[in-house]
Amino acid sequence: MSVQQLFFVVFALITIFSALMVVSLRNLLHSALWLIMALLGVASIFAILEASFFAAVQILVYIGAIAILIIFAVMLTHNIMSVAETQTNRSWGIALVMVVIIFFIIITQISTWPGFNTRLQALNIPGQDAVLAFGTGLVDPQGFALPFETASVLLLAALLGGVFIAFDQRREKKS
Amino acid sequence: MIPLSWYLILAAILFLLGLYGAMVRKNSIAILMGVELMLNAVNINILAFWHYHSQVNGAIEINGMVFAAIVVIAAAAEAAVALAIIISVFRNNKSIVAADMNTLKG
Amino acid sequence: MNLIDFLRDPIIAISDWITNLFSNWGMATDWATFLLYLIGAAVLGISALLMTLFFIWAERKIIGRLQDRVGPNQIGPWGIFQSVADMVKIFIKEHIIPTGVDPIPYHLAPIVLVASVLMVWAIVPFSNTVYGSNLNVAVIFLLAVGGLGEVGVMMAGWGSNNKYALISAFRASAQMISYEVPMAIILLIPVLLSSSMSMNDIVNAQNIPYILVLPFGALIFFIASIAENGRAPFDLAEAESELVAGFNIEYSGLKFGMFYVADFLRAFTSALIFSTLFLGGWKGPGAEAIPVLGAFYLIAKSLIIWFLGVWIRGSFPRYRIDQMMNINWKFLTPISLVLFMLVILFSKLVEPVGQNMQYLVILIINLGLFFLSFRILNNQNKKKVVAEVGSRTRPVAKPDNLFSKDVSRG
Amino acid sequence: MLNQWLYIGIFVVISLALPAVAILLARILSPKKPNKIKNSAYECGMETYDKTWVQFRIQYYLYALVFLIFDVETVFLFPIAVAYNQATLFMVIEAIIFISILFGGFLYVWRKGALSWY
Repeated sequence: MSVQQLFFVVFALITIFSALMVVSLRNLLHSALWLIMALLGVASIFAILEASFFAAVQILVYIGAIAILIIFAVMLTHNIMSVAETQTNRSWGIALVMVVIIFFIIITQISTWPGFNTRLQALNIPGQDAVLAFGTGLVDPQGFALPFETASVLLLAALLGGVFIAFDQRREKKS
Repeated sequence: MIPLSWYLILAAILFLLGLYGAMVRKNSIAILMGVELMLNAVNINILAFWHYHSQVNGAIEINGMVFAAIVVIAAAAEAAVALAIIISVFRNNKSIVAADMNTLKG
Repeated sequence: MNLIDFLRDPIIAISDWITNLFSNWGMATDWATFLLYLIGAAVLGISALLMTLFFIWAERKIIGRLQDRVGPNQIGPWGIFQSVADMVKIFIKEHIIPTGVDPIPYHLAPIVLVASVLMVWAIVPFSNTVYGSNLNVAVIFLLAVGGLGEVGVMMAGWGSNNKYALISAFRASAQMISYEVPMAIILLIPVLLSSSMSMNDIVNAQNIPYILVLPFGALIFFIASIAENGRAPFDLAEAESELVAGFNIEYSGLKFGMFYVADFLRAFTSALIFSTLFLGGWKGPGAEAIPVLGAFYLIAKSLIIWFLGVWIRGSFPRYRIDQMMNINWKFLTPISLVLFMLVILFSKLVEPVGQNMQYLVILIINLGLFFLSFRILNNQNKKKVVAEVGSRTRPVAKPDNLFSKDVSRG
Repeated sequence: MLNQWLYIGIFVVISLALPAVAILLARILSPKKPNKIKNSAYECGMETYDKTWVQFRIQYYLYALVFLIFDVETVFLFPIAVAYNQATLFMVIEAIIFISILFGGFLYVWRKGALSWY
């Protein structure tokens, strides 16, 4: 096993263990902290994949923003579900069986694809090349200009919708 | 020197863990966390295939990166709106248990 | 190797020597590189932590002078060993763990907070040969590490089982995330001027320091970095009169010391980042030929910026939280977005003329926007009616004035 | 590129380990004499009243939401800023449209009063 494979296995185990904690812990805030750990693990997987930009974006957007938002929401809605109460619904057994079955279906299906065992070599992308190509592609009219603008509209909709839903003017005025 | 299959298996495990969380948890914020895990698994897949295609074609593939970017943007939008809805429901119903959200009246 | 070569670039000389030593021992190149990185990182981290002792002493001394006090003056000449004594004291103090804390977040928070400050040092180029990591997304990494700091603050607030700590953690993280927005937008401009996100390339591209090209952008970045560090006048999170002490209230012993260290180290780290991005980093006369000179230039520039921050800390009163949020969301964020849009539009229009013309246009946009925004602010301030407190003859402090000149007018 | 990330990884481990080791050392060196009064939460000099994990105002969430949207926007402007020197005027205008769509949303949120701290 090479050094790279060792690193991959370590980070993959960290990610999977943290994800397991996220779905199984009763205390929501602990779940959120383990979610941060899982996201960090995914970020290091991206770094091993030589997707530097996305490794950094993973830390910045997911941990710096989404996880913080989730923690804020947990604190805004706390004291509802006590820790002692069970956090899963009755059908967890069926769900578990289903998940395991789906896993085996996925693996048997994709392992028939000939490229399944391809070894990924180092790409050796020098300096800014990947980011440069990405940036040009985003605004290139022959490239992805339209999806990019649409993404901006999606973000706008999320901003307006989120503020509109969360911001209760009646109550704010009363207080 | 890591086989592509390792990434795919990791992504599958992560996705199914997220799916399990989204299916069985009562608390809607916990369901959202499961969805975030699923989106991350998708991104691992996309970037693994991006690496694979760049390696096969010998040039940097842009499509995969744009896909991953759109997934991140969608995840951000989804988290923002979903949490806003959860907070709003909490203020009206005093509950964020998903099973209790069975009425559309505000 | 002779002495002159060694003195010109001691770090590289030592690292070459270590590499040779490892290869003489018959170690594989991979492992030798790994060990070299490990040694380099450990030395850099430890020296950064030890430098904090000096910064704590210097800041106390300067603040003391600014407030007409002597500052530490008992231990050693000018009290220079005061912080060493403090360190020894805090090292052997009891760790009081209050009942009812949430153990994992409580114990992890100071570690995460210090780590989030230290990690920034990995990407700073100290001279043209000595740098930690030439990461190609260093600028985003810089912002991302700030996000880890917020997680540390939230963990401290949650773990402490104390209402004041939690309120303070909420305030601190709201402040940190808010001020990250103008910071990130301003960071885009050095990136587009040097068309690279690596710190080394940004320094190399600065034939003239970027502060001369975008003075207003640098000012916004400076204000945002002060607020991001949570230092006065933006130290809302530790407003003693309202919140007892801040999110570190339940900590004692060295755990509290770590919060202290993170606070003081972050002040210098952000000065380091500012001088790398806007003041040309290690660049200066003769720095290319003699790399050790570059490190001195960088430290000197950062010390000046750091001193400015301390000066501001010593002389400004604290903002209220609504004022602080207004400064960010209603002034810094829109103005930096407008600045960025104008810069990319106009510098593209004059691109055929040449780079100097581009720089000139960006400078004009900066200065124009600077004066325009302050005109608008002053006009708004004139319209504002402030209730009169106290007697008519004495000047009245107007809390709502951001940049007021005339305090006597009611 | 991987070497650069390796250095970052090592640095992350070191910067987590340094404070952790220091705290552990101090924990070993320092005296341990806990008692009930000493271990009580430091609030107002009185017994802690009610649940500590109180609820918070919605304003914090609104700031975090606006921050999230602008964070995502800025992150995807970075590659465009890197590609700026090779972009045509048309591409720059596209980037400006991208920003101004969100800027419009920002102005709406501002008008609605969601950015004000009451």
